Amino acid sequence: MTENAYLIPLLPLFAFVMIVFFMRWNEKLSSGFSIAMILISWVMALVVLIETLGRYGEPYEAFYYITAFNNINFEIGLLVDALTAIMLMVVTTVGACVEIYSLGYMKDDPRFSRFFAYLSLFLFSMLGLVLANNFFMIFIFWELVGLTSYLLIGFWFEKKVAADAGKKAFITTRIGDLGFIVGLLIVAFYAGTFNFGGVFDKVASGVIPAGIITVAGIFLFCGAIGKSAQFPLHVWLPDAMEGPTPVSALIHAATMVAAGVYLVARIMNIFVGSAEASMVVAVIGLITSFIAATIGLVQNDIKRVLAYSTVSQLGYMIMALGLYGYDTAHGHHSAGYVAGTLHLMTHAFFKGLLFLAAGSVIHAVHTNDIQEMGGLGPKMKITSVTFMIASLSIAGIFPLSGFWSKDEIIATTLQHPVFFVFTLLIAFMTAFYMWRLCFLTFFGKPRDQHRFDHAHESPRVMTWPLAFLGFLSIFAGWVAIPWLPHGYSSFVYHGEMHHAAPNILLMLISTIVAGSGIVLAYFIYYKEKISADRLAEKFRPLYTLLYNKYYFDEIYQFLIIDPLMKFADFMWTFDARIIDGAVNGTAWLTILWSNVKLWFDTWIVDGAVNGSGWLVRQGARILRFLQSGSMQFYVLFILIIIVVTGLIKFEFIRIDIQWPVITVVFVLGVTLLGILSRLAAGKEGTAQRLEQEE
Amino acid sequence: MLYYLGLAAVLFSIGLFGVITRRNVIGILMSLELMFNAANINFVTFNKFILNDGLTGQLFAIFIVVVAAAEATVGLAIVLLLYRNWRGINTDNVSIMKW
Amino acid sequence: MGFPLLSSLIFLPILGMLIVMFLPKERHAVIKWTATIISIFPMLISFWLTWDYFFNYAGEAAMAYVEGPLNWIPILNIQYYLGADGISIPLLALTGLLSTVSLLASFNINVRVKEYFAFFLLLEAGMMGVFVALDFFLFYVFWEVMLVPMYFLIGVWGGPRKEYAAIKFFLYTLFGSIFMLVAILIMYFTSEPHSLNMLELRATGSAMPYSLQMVCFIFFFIAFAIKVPVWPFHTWLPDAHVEAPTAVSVILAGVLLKMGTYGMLRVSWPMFPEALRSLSFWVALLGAIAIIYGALVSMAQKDLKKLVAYSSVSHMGYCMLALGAISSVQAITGCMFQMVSHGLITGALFLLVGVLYDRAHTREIAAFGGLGAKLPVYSGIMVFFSMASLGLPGMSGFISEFMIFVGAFSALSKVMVGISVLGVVLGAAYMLRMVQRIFLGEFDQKRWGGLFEINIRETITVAPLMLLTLWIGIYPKPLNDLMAATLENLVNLMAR
Amino acid sequence: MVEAGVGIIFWILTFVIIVSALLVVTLKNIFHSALFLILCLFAVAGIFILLHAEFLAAAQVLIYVGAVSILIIFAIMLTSNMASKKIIQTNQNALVAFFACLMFLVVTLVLINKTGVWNYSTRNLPAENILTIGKLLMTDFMLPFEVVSVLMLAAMIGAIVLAREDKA
Repeated sequence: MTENAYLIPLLPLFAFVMIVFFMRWNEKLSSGFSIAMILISWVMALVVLIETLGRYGEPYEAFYYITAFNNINFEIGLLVDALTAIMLMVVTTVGACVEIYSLGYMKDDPRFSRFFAYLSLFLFSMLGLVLANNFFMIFIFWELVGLTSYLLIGFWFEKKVAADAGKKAFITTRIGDLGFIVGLLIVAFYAGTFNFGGVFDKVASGVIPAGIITVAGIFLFCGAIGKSAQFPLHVWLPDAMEGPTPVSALIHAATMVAAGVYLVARIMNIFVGSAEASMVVAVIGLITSFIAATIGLVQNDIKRVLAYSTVSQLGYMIMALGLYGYDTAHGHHSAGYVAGTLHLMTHAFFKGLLFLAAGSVIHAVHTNDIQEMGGLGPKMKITSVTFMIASLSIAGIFPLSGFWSKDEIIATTLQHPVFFVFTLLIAFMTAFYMWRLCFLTFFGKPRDQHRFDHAHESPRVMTWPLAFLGFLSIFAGWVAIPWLPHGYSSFVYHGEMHHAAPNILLMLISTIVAGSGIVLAYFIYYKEKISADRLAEKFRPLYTLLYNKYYFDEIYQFLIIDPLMKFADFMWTFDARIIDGAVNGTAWLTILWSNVKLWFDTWIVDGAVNGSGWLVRQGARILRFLQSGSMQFYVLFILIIIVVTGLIKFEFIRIDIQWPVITVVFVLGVTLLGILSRLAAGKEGTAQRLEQEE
Repeated sequence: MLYYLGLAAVLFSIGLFGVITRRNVIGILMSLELMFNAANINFVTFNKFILNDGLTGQLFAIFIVVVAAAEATVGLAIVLLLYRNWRGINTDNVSIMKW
Repeated sequence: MGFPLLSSLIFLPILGMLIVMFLPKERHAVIKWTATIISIFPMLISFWLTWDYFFNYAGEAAMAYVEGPLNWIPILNIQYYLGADGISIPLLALTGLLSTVSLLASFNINVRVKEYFAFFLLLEAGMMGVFVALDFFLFYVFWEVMLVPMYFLIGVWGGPRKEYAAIKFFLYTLFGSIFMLVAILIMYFTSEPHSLNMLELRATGSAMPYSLQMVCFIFFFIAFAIKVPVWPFHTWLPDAHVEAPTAVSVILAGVLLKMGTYGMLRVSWPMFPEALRSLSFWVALLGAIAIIYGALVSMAQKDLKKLVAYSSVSHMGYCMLALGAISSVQAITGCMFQMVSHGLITGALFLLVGVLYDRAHTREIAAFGGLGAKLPVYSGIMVFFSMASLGLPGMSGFISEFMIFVGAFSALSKVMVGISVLGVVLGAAYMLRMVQRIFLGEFDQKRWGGLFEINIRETITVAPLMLLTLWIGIYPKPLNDLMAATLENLVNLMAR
Repeated sequence: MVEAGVGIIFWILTFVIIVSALLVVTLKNIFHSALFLILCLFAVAGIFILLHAEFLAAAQVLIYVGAVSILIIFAIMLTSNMASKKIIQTNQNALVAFFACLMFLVVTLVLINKTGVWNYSTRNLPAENILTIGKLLMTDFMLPFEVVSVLMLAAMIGAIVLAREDKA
């Protein structure tokens, strides 16, 4: 099956093509076909996973097409190792769940078919990205997921905010891609290949100077910053929540944003080669995680809270991977790689679930504002239960899957005290804001009676995926239970396998931290022992700062966008006034000069020409009498000329002037003669003719 | 021989004068016949006095006579046509081919 | 030598022009169809040439399909000498395709139909001629022949400021041509025996003293740079593009601009290697400036067509950047790719702008909004080409830009290339702003309720461009193989 | 070199020709002109006989006097009104034309006179004039002869077509 892994992305592409060209008029057919394709992909991904497990994660690489080009290979190929297999599984699982869920969520949308087409296209790009075996291909799919993300965020493009958000997402990630491209250029230039293995060999062999590796690593990481919404480019992700909720679940929580993390994990060899680059990665991850967590504390839009939570968790993973690179570069062993990738997987499941459940709630109450919800738990049993499972999981409560991955990450930071402290703090805040969400939404009294009355449990197509993901949120992390002899860490690893001994004390600490966060939320938002408003009042400046997301958008607007637009306008003015002005000025000068010439021309040069023209006209007025139309007159004329010619030719008359003069005189004379004769009789003839005609 | 040539020249000039001055198309045709005859006289004269052998000049004259006859036929037919169309055969009236 | 295919490329349109001229003036439909059908023949020939070249000649750098040299004006050693190689073949095919497409897009012309189509065919002949001429005199003749119909096409059938635009275009280009003429004359009198054969003159040029090389190079460069147009010679372009009728804009963007870069590759680059070496940095710098500058200026545009026009400046900047990277086959290949892909993409964008303008009679971006709901197919196609224009992978624009970057990175200042990459982001910014303002957001039912969807003829005009854009984007190898040997040879010539 | 008898006849004929030709071109009555034309042509036939062109003289009488003149007279009778003698038969060119023709005549005569040496033939014409002409027509001049006959045919058809009354 592994050798046919290329089919996994191609099936959704097939679905996309079929829908766009043949099925788009039939909603049932297009959605059904799209779901069927992703389910087949899912089964195939499962088989691939099992086969990869059977090989103990031995990488499988296939090349389909290579073209050498000025000593750089461009190729299309597959790379299936354990990381890939797991990512395939994650993407297809969440993808399938989301597509099924969308059957219910998007039911009445006028562009239903198109939605499924976009989803299929996205899944194609994402799966392609995961399977790519070289930088070039990964970049291509990287951009394609960006495109589909753009299309899906702006799916309800009639809403200006949605359209704006789509544009913002695309451009912001593109800024990251800018770095990615430069990184690719550096890689291509110094390594001479795009193939992962080839590049890593070059890095490991020390052919490439260390400084270059650092620069390349940081530039490549820029791509991840953009795509995974890391500081300072994190601003697009919360806005992206304007898209339909299934899209948020699939793209902006579970898969696409994880692509940045996947990229860092995939090119870990480069970071391993440079401690500095790794440190940059880790620090960026930590900053992002902390900022996002603090912002998440005070937001009121349910999806935005989840979005900031996503940013925060992604920062976690990035940090773990960065620390792994840093440690390994210094020769230590570290659990960071395992932790990061494991969290990538578990996070995909529970965050997907959280979004889908949130979507279910929004579907029921038609608002995103948690201040208008409350007490929905009894009315929406499945939704609330699964939501709470996911919240427990993300908070890292034993024994849900989030616990195992989070624990690994915290274990990674043990050797770095600063990181350790912040990590625990973030874990605390995560637990707090997630449960703040839970309590405000599902417990207590309804704060908006009208909306509450309206609420109802979602249809089964929506709840079943929730249940399935809930199941995964509980059990997916169990593969990494440290006591398992052949657990996750013996399967997904980087470099040498390293089996970390379980650290029970650490597990205890992390659980206590998470639990205390939940308890605090419980007191504030359920028991209302501590007034949230009073707290906010007390820390008003901090609250305002957090509530306005550290004013990132405003700062960007003020510092970058406005000056850029002003600059663009200035350039346009410059272009129109100065450069074009120079051209037009030259033209003006030329025209001025030509006006002078024109005067000269009109009165002197043209005067001569016109004068001769005038002469000719006047002459013609006389000469036209010659053209009488009378044959006899012509004959007479000919005769006269013959006679005169004869006279001169045979020297009856001796004229000692040059022949041109003779000719002129002769012609003039004859002409005059003819004219005179015509004039003499012309009137009479004309009169006669007129009579005849009458 | 010069007398013959002189006669031809006179006849030709008269014919020419007629062609130029006659108002009537038939008159012009008649003047043309005069000019043909002048030419014929020349041909025959040269045949008699200059040509070493043969009767080429006379033959030419014969052909000219024949052609003249043909020309007269067609010309007169045209005259008839003109007459029908214009109710007159004066050349002044036929000079529509001018500016 | 078989059938003179290259000559027929030139003379079929001229024949067509004569035929059109003898058609009755009032029979608009007949004229339109005749011109279009006639233009299909050169297109087919150019396709056949591409096909044939690909299979039979692509491996070698030598000229194929050579016709002549026949003595034309022997006293000056001017010859009728045609030939095609890997850099002219793709452009010939592009010209053939775009000519037919734009003729098809000209069916809404209703004034002076006969003259319009006759001029158009003459224009096609001129363009074809430039791409196949191997004699300088011939090259110059075609170069100028093409100006005249262009002048009239803009000046008669153009927009409100057509006279200004037409005159500006004409004079500007003519200004450049004069430099070219002088340079040609220098070349002519330097060569011994006096020759105008471009291929022979390569040896003459490289043997010239350095200072003379510089003079000739700069003269040629000015002539070609105006055509490209390279910043700061670009200001004729927005005016001409905006005022020209749709089909003419397509030809302007799709083919005429390519003649500048083609001229550089064919004439001045391989002829003056020493001068090239000392100036290549500046060429690339102009390119980099054009990329950023064009993108910024087009971000500030309010007129849709002007936006696309300035995006052309930016995109041709990539070509110039690549042309500055003389030691890299990759960059030069990227340049050729960019020429083809820009022809396809920008041509299509102009067609689409024309479609919208025909219906709405305005091109002001701010006037629209939310058209995506009313015109889904049109919006889809437009978004497709916008994405292609901003360099989305899977489409030709990406391949060319990436090749240029990879090549330029290895051959040029890394910082300069790094800054040029900014153009990618800016490109995304202005394209997306445009898409958003026109197709997304609220739909003004009252004002635009009467708009109707893109029709079949218009779809047919853009469909081939779409297919080719995708094809080159997904599988660029054939195009690459087509040009590889020629370009390698060119790079070797430049490195002399 | 002109023999005496022949000389007298020649002068008489010349006189007749010139006078009648002048009358042809000057008479106001076109019918009279036609009559004088016949006279003139007769005299020319006489000249031909003087020049040993007997067959030509005969043809002249037959074709010109017999056919063409009759044709002309017919045409005159068909077209113009003979009674109206008021019609001026010459146009406004007359004066100029007269001088021009006179000059032409002078020039021609002087030219004839000036050409001093004529390359006179020493031999006489063939005795059997008609016989020779017949032979020549059927041998050396076969082609012109045929062409002329075709021309005659064409003229005939043309005349008929032209002169036919339009049915419409």
